[in-house]
Amino acid sequence: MYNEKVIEVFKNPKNMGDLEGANAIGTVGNVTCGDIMQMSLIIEEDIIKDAKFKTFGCVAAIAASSMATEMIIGKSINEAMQIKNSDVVDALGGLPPQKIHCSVLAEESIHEAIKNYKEKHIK
Amino acid sequence: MYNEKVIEVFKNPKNMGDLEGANAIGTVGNVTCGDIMQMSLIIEEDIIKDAKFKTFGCVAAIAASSMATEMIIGKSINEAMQIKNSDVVDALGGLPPQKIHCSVLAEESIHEAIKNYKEKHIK
Amino acid sequence: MELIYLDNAATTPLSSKALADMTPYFISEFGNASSLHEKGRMAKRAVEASREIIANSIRARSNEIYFTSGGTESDNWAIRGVIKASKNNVKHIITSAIEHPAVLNTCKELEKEGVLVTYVYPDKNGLISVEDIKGAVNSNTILISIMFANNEIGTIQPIAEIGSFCREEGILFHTDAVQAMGTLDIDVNKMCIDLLSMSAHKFNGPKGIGVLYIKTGVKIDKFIVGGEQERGKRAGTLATPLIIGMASALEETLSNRESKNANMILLRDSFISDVQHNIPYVHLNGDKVKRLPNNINFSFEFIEGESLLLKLDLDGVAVSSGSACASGSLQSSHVIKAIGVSDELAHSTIRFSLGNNTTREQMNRALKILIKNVETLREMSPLYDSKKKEGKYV
Amino acid sequence: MELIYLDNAATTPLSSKALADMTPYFISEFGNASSLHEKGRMAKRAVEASREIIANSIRARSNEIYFTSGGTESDNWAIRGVIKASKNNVKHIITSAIEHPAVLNTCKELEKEGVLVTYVYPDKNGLISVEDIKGAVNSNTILISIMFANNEIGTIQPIAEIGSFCREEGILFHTDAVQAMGTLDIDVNKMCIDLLSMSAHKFNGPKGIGVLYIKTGVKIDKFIVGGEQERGKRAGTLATPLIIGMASALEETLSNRESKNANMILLRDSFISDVQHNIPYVHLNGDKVKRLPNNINFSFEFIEGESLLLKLDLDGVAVSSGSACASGSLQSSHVIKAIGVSDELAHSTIRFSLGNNTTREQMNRALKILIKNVETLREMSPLYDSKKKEGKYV
Ligand SMILES: Cc1ncc(COP(=O)(O)O)c(C=O)c1O
Ligand SMILES: Cc1ncc(COP(=O)(O)O)c(C=O)c1O
Repeated sequence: MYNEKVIEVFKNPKNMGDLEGANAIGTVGNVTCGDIMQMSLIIEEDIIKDAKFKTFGCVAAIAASSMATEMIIGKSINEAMQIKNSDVVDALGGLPPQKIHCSVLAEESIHEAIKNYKEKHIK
Repeated sequence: MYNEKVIEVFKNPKNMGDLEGANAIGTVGNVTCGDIMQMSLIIEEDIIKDAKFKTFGCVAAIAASSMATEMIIGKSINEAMQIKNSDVVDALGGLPPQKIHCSVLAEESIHEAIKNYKEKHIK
Repeated sequence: MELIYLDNAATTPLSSKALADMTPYFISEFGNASSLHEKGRMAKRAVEASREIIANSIRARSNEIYFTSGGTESDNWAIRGVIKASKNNVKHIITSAIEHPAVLNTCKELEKEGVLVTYVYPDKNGLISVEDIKGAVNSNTILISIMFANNEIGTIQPIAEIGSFCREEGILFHTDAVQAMGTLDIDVNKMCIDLLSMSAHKFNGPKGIGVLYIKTGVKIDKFIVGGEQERGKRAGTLATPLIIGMASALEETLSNRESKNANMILLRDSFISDVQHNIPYVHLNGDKVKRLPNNINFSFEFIEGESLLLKLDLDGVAVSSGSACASGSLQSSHVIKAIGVSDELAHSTIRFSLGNNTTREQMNRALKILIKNVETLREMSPLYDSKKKEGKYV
Repeated sequence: MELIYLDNAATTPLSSKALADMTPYFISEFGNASSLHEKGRMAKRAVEASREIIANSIRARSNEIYFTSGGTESDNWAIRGVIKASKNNVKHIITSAIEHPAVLNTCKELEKEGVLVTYVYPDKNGLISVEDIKGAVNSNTILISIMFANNEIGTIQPIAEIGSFCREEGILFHTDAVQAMGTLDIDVNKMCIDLLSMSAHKFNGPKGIGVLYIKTGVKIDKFIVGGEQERGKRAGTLATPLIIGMASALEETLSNRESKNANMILLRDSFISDVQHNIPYVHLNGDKVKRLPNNINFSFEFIEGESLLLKLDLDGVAVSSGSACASGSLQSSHVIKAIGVSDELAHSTIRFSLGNNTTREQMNRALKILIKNVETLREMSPLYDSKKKEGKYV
């Protein structure tokens, strides 16, 4: 069901854990669906300097989280906001149809974290 | 479907052919059902001295014909009239349910031949 | 005494290559293709590779191939599934009078449930006329089911013509290709086939596995429900080894189809003419030309088929009378009757079906054994007697 | 690294004895059991010998055993067949909420067709109460279908009691014994079972073959129609090698059932207590005592089951989350939900199912691997985080 790339990312996820000094945190999903994704970012001058995730979820959710952090580090928040769930899916070489929603969570968690940052810093 | 006894009798049928000097002939069955049995007997003083059959029919029909001739040779016509189809089935060690009617043909062909004899001789 | 097996239309031996390909999947790679772990994914990959081979063989796409337990289930599913999925008030099916019981009995069951069925009759060679089908269509016709080639008399039907007519009319077209797979060229697109049944054991694959091809977009209900296997359309743990064996056997059979067919046709036609020259009172059933390469079907006057079958068997030649499926019943073959053969002759019918490896030497021996036993049984037959008395037989 | 296969409830490797017994029937004794010639009769004899072995194993008679393509088909046939054969105007079925999808989805289809179905809920250990069943019966109840033992949580149901109640009431009783065959003692007479489903690949037999036991006299419609196989009740060429493999595997499994069960129960129970002692926040699902010898089912808080499954797999331990059949769907297991586990925990469920040859050494290694991966995934989980902040976990 999963391709080898997804399995590989799941096996060795990048940027997993708590992020010391994070100034932007977004959490999406709910336990009923079995997926909760938490994205922590360090944003300096609108650039995402660092990102880490924590995820309660399936293989696809964990792989998408990891992939998403890799895709946004170094990007401006505007650029990061442009990242679509389909970009995450593509970067993972595809996901099974019923797992696409996990990539949506990844997109949403980035948006949520940036929103959190904006609320705190750009008033 | 057939037991080994039936196959054995079919393989080496006894008393097959025309019977020279037959004074009693019975033919039963019809081509629509795929079975025609012809029983020829030589009856002397109410004793069946000899019997032969000819059969167009399935394995069971041929085996039953052969078995029937063996069962009646040497018997009185009264005794032969007592032979039931089930006796033929038993002598063959059983027949598949849908083939029981072949043993009925054997019984009927004996009756028919004896009737034919009586019509000609016992007036 | 080496057996001469001329009953390949009933079933075929498993290809030894197919068995070799299957074997690892019994014990070491035994995973459930639905399992998420590597053991399961391994099985899944093998299943999908097999699915692709089978799809290619009829120019279908992989996701149009659904594994079933055999030709019978495929036929049941195709017909019942399409009828159940239809929202029409009145539902009408057209099929032929010479279909396999898997199709005919499904139609008969559906008739009990209120579905209307027209059974088109073939001509004396077993050919279904496209005109007759056209004539049977009405506004309620949902499905036309015509077999690719007949299992008893080998007649090949005008599938492409029926298919293109169905497509024009917007009627679904199912074909039972159980006997055609492996020998005939099948292109579901060119032939406008919406549903197609196959069974592995007819082309040297394993017993217990078949396929229903369902063209994308065809509305069909599930038949066996349960788990989410086969994209939610056919439940039940996939029989991985059987699937692999099916694909392997099919690939092997198709690899040199042309030369094998040519060989079988040669053997078939010389056997037919040998029988006709050596045995009087015989009748070939089925079309001479539009005929499966491996099918020979004769009626032998004055002889009952089952007795001849057993006689041949005792001499080491395995053949069939009527179809194996019908065996055990007293009725003579519905196919033979549908092509207008008399009841008497219908009971006198024997099918010889060749295999990929049948040799000329085997056919020659079979001929000798056949001649001898026809003679023996005719001597036993009161019908032959009367014929002789009429002086018609010299 | 040798694989530790703890997913025997999904499927089992074929027994090598069974494979050896099957092998001759693939290529040399390949005849169609319906064929009248010796090649066919040979197959037929082998099929009948196998039928007898299977019949004996549940104390049934040979002519009460019908071969199918697996547990799913058996379940579909049993339920649909009984409903279709009934002449009642209103038809009512009682089943449980924790049946396999093969039963549940058949019932759901029948509901669409107007049949009434009551789904009895189990207690928190997965036990169905006979009283609840009695309470659900009404004058239209035709059939009660309760599984012998559950495939996910292993709970064994009070089959004999349900059976004798059904017999008294004149209601037909079907049990899906797919998971019970091979380990539990089954006597269809003593237990008053009218219909019973089994599937060979769950007890080291081949995939693609199963049985429906139908007690003599039970009125049931055909499901797959066509030829006259299986006394006219189930059409389709018999898969002789699979049938032989099924009987061979069953015989082997039952030959030392007691000692194998004792071994599995020992391993099962020490694994359960090891997990409970070494991993906090775990919940055993299913009944502790009325439990299949080979079933272990835990929910691990803060972890999603599929991720744990894959982690274990990467470390060479094959297990299942929910049931293999449900995999690919997003829903958490209907069984786990039916026993009242919260949605969150339902997503955190892993089944370990032992095989005949599972060793203590394997279980010990599996435990270590489990502990490590539960730890890793919890570190990754934001839920575990909040728990720690609450200071509840030390
Ligand atoms: C034309 C045709 N259709 C269907 C079937 C049924 O196939 P199976 O026996 O594999 O179910 C057969 C063979 O028995 C056949 O010859
Ligand atoms: C309880 C139960 N019933 C039915 C089935 C279906 O069996 P099969 O997959 O062989 O059709 C299974 C296994 O998948 C099962 O565990």
